Amino acid sequence: MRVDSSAIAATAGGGLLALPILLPVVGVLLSFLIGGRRAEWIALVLMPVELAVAVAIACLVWRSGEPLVYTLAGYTPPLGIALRADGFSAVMLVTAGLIAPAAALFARASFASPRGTEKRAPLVFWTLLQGIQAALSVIFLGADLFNLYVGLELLTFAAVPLVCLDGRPETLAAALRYLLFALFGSVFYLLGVALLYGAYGTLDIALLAPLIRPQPAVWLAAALMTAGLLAKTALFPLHLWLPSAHANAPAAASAVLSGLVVKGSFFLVVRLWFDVLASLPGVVPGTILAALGSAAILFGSVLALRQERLKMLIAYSTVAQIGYLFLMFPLSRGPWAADAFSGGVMQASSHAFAKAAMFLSAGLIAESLGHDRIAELGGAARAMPATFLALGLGGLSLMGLPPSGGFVAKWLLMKASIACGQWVWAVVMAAGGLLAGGYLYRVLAPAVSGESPLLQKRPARSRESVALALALVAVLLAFAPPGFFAFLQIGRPAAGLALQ
Amino acid sequence: MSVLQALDIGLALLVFAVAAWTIFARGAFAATVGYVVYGLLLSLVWIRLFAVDVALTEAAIGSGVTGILLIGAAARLRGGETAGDERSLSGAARLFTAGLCILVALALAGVVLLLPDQGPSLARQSMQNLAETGLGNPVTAVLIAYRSFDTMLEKVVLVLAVVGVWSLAADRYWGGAPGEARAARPEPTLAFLAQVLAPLGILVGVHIFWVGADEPGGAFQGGAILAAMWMIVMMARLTEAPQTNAFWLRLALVAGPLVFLAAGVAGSIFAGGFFAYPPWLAKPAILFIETFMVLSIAVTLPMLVAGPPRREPRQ
Amino acid sequence: MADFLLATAGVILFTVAVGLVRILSGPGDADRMMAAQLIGTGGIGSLLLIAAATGARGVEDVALGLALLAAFASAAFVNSAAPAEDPDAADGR
Amino acid sequence: MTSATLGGLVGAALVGLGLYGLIAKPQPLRKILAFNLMGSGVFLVFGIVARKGAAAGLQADPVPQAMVITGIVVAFAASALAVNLVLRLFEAAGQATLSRDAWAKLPDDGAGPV
Amino acid sequence: MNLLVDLFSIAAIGAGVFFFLAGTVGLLRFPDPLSRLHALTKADNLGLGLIVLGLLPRSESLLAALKLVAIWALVQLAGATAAQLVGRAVRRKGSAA
Repeated sequence: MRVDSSAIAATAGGGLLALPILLPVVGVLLSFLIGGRRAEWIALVLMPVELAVAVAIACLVWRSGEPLVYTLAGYTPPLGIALRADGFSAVMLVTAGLIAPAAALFARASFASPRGTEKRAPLVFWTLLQGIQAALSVIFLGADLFNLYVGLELLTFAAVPLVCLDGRPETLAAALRYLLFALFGSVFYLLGVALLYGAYGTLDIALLAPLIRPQPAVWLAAALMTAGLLAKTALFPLHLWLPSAHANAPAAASAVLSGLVVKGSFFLVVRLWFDVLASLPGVVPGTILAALGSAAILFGSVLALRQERLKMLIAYSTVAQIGYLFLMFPLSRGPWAADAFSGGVMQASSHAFAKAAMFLSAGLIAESLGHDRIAELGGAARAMPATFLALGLGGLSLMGLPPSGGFVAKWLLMKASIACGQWVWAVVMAAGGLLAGGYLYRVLAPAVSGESPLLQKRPARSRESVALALALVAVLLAFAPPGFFAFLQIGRPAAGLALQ
Repeated sequence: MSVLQALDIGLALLVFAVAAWTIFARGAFAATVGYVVYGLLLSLVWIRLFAVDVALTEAAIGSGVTGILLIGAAARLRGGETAGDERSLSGAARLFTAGLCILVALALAGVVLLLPDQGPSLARQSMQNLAETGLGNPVTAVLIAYRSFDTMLEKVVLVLAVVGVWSLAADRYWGGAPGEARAARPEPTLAFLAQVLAPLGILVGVHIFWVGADEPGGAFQGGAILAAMWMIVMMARLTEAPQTNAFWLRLALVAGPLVFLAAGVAGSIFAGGFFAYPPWLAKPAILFIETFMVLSIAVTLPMLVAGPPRREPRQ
Repeated sequence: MADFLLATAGVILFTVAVGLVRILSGPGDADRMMAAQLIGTGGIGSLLLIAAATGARGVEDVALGLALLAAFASAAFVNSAAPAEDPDAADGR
Repeated sequence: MTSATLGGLVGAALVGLGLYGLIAKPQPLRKILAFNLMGSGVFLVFGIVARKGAAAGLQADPVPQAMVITGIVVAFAASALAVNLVLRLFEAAGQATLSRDAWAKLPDDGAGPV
Repeated sequence: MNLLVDLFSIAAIGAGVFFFLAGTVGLLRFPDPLSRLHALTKADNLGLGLIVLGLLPRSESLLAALKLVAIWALVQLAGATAAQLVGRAVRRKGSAA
């Protein structure tokens, strides 16, 4: 088994790739060390820098048309660890770079520390928010499967405590359930990593991909890693932990958890099947994933229809929207592969923005009305129009109506599934769109009609505009130029290789 | 069959039996004690696999500190778990689960048997690059040089875990010390044990850290032993758990990753890449970083076991 | 000689196993705590013998670590069990 | 049968046992124990991979060994977080159970802190 | 000389194993926890002591020999205190419950 490490060479400007990881790590450590309200300031100062770095990385990838590579510690893989940014990484990095500061701006009102003293919830929130950023950067940029495992664990440890920040027993139970699912996922992922190392002696994705042969160790590793990642992504039927965890967290945390955190493990499923295992026959596993995705779409949407609380409804809609992400897998081989891939990425990104906007809006609604019972939302949109506008625009993306990123995503996926003759996915998507329309109608229709209720407190203009801005990005994604989709193909193995 | 093989098979059966006990034992406490026994047996298995560094880690962390964590939890939960116990899986579901698990185990066993006896390995490359790190123990070189990025991030995981555990505190206790205020009367036997053990343990911990550069051992294992010593001193109530708002405590908790990170960034200036060491400075730099890692581990593990703050902070 | 060392290690492990069967089943938690003690002594003994027979390096340190932690389980047991059962300390919570 | 192969079989069995405990045992503490068993089974698989990679005068490949050491530390941190969550849950609710019904009865209007 | 060392090792280690066996027999036969505890800690510690004694002449360096002795001393300490601690816990509960 010869490993050709000449394939891994650092590219110019590759050093930039370390920054999206190191900056939030510095933020975590300093926030925890210095504490108090300085934790908030550290986060707010670092986030724009991190966004700038993400954009710079995207520009470099765009300019060179090649993935950006960096080898850490001066050792090239397989002995050392590399970081690698392709078009997909860059898009997700920028997505996270936009949503995290939005959640942070929104959270300032809820997680402010008084001068001089340190309070529990703010310190934990600001530290862990940066922890999530660091973890996502590792996941988006990591090129070594074990390094990605550490990133996954980082993500788990940063995300779980956010669920039970208010300490109510049901949130503690939700956090515990989330943690157990996540740990199960990590162990399975790690087991797959062990088998791949045992078979090929390297964990670097670029070195591993050409070595992969369809043999028992690889199939078992693929199955275990996928199952583990699905548990973390909450794909049906491993979604049981998600609704209570996402619906009970503070709004800003829910936005990040539902918008970004589940995308981290999804990103790795894509890495696994599109990069590492690209040479395996992918039809059967792809079809299984898409079948689970379809079940998630229908099941999640139907349950969302039956929820009594707005945040629970939005959480169940996450279960459904995660399902769409997996429809790209059976369409990954053939001339339609590029469309399917673009559709999947578009869905990941647009859902992140839309869902973050919706959770923030739901948070404002719950805060203003003192509850989030759907049956008692009558007329609320008249009292707080901007909030409901954000909710509605986000919903547009979930339904897949134009103009929205969700529309583009679903349209591309539909196009690909029809082109390759797998009609069934198109039918499921259409049904999912209708169901999404149904559950959003349940919320929005009564809200815009009827007497406006008495608000306990008007939502702050600034917080409404954060939610609205996120929703607008989800809409604007509809106008992504063709160059954007070409950008997503940077670093993809050539379609010809995948066909063999 | 040689004696060694017989011993291996016996050991394997014993490990399996104890593992099965921890799963199927009726009481939580019995299961936990089973786990402690299991952890110790695993160290033996690791010795048989010639992974002495891992055996040390397993002995100190996997069996020792985890054992304390779980036994403490089982003792405190006594009676608390029974409320939900009756609601177990139905017989059919349990059978299905068992079938699934047996299937996974069989598939895994089959694949493991199929792995080639002379498998692919990075042992050669690890040895080739060992000289420029100035180390003699290749496992330490992997942890602190070749894959130092993993290790640094893993230290950050520990910091996040502390934040997560502390986040479970009640608001009024934030900044206070963990652990309930107990009667100040220390158990005399325990106090004696702690007084004798702690100095010896500190010696052993530092020794294991120090020889780790060339022999089995290292920052993780040494730090874990030091952590255990701090824990026994706290258990014996010879010293109080520190306040969680103490600056020195926070500094000790983040010192390891922070120094590691600073060295990594310095590497990008002086050695041409993040986390690279200039060859002439490699060994001192590694020992410097490791010293702070030992400190952080020695402080982090007891804090994770001690749990969230439970006392109001003193000013 | 190596075979003799290995065989004795095996015998010790066997006695440990037999002891575990008796102890782990109880009846009381104190009995179960003895299991940790039993495996501590027996495990360290067989560890040393196996190391001497196979020539694995650095095993003394493993045994040293285990010996240091041998009393820990019992200490944790007493520490967490005592306050709840000691009437003097019952109001300490 | 070499010790490495035997170790792998034990690892496989441990993964199966742990998985069973994680799914079938209702009590959270038992789930945590099961998770640890499963984890150590995975580490053993790394261990035999390392042993089979013995070369260059080393009796085992150091890279998987280092990964196991990292993994053990992470698994401990995970256990600590999980155990503390269970204890906190026990303290807050008087019982440490994950069963859905226990929480369904509680009044919940979603008006937790936003 | 080598033969002498081997003979010494075999004798000491053999005796050690005997004590381990005796401890386990005590464990199985004694009726109450306290006497079981007694049998266990006393016999096993003696057994380990003999094994260490048997291995001492085989150790590679003075440091290694020192470590062996330290291991035995630590286990001795652990056994004694653990017996005390657990014993007190048993007594506090009255009978074994």
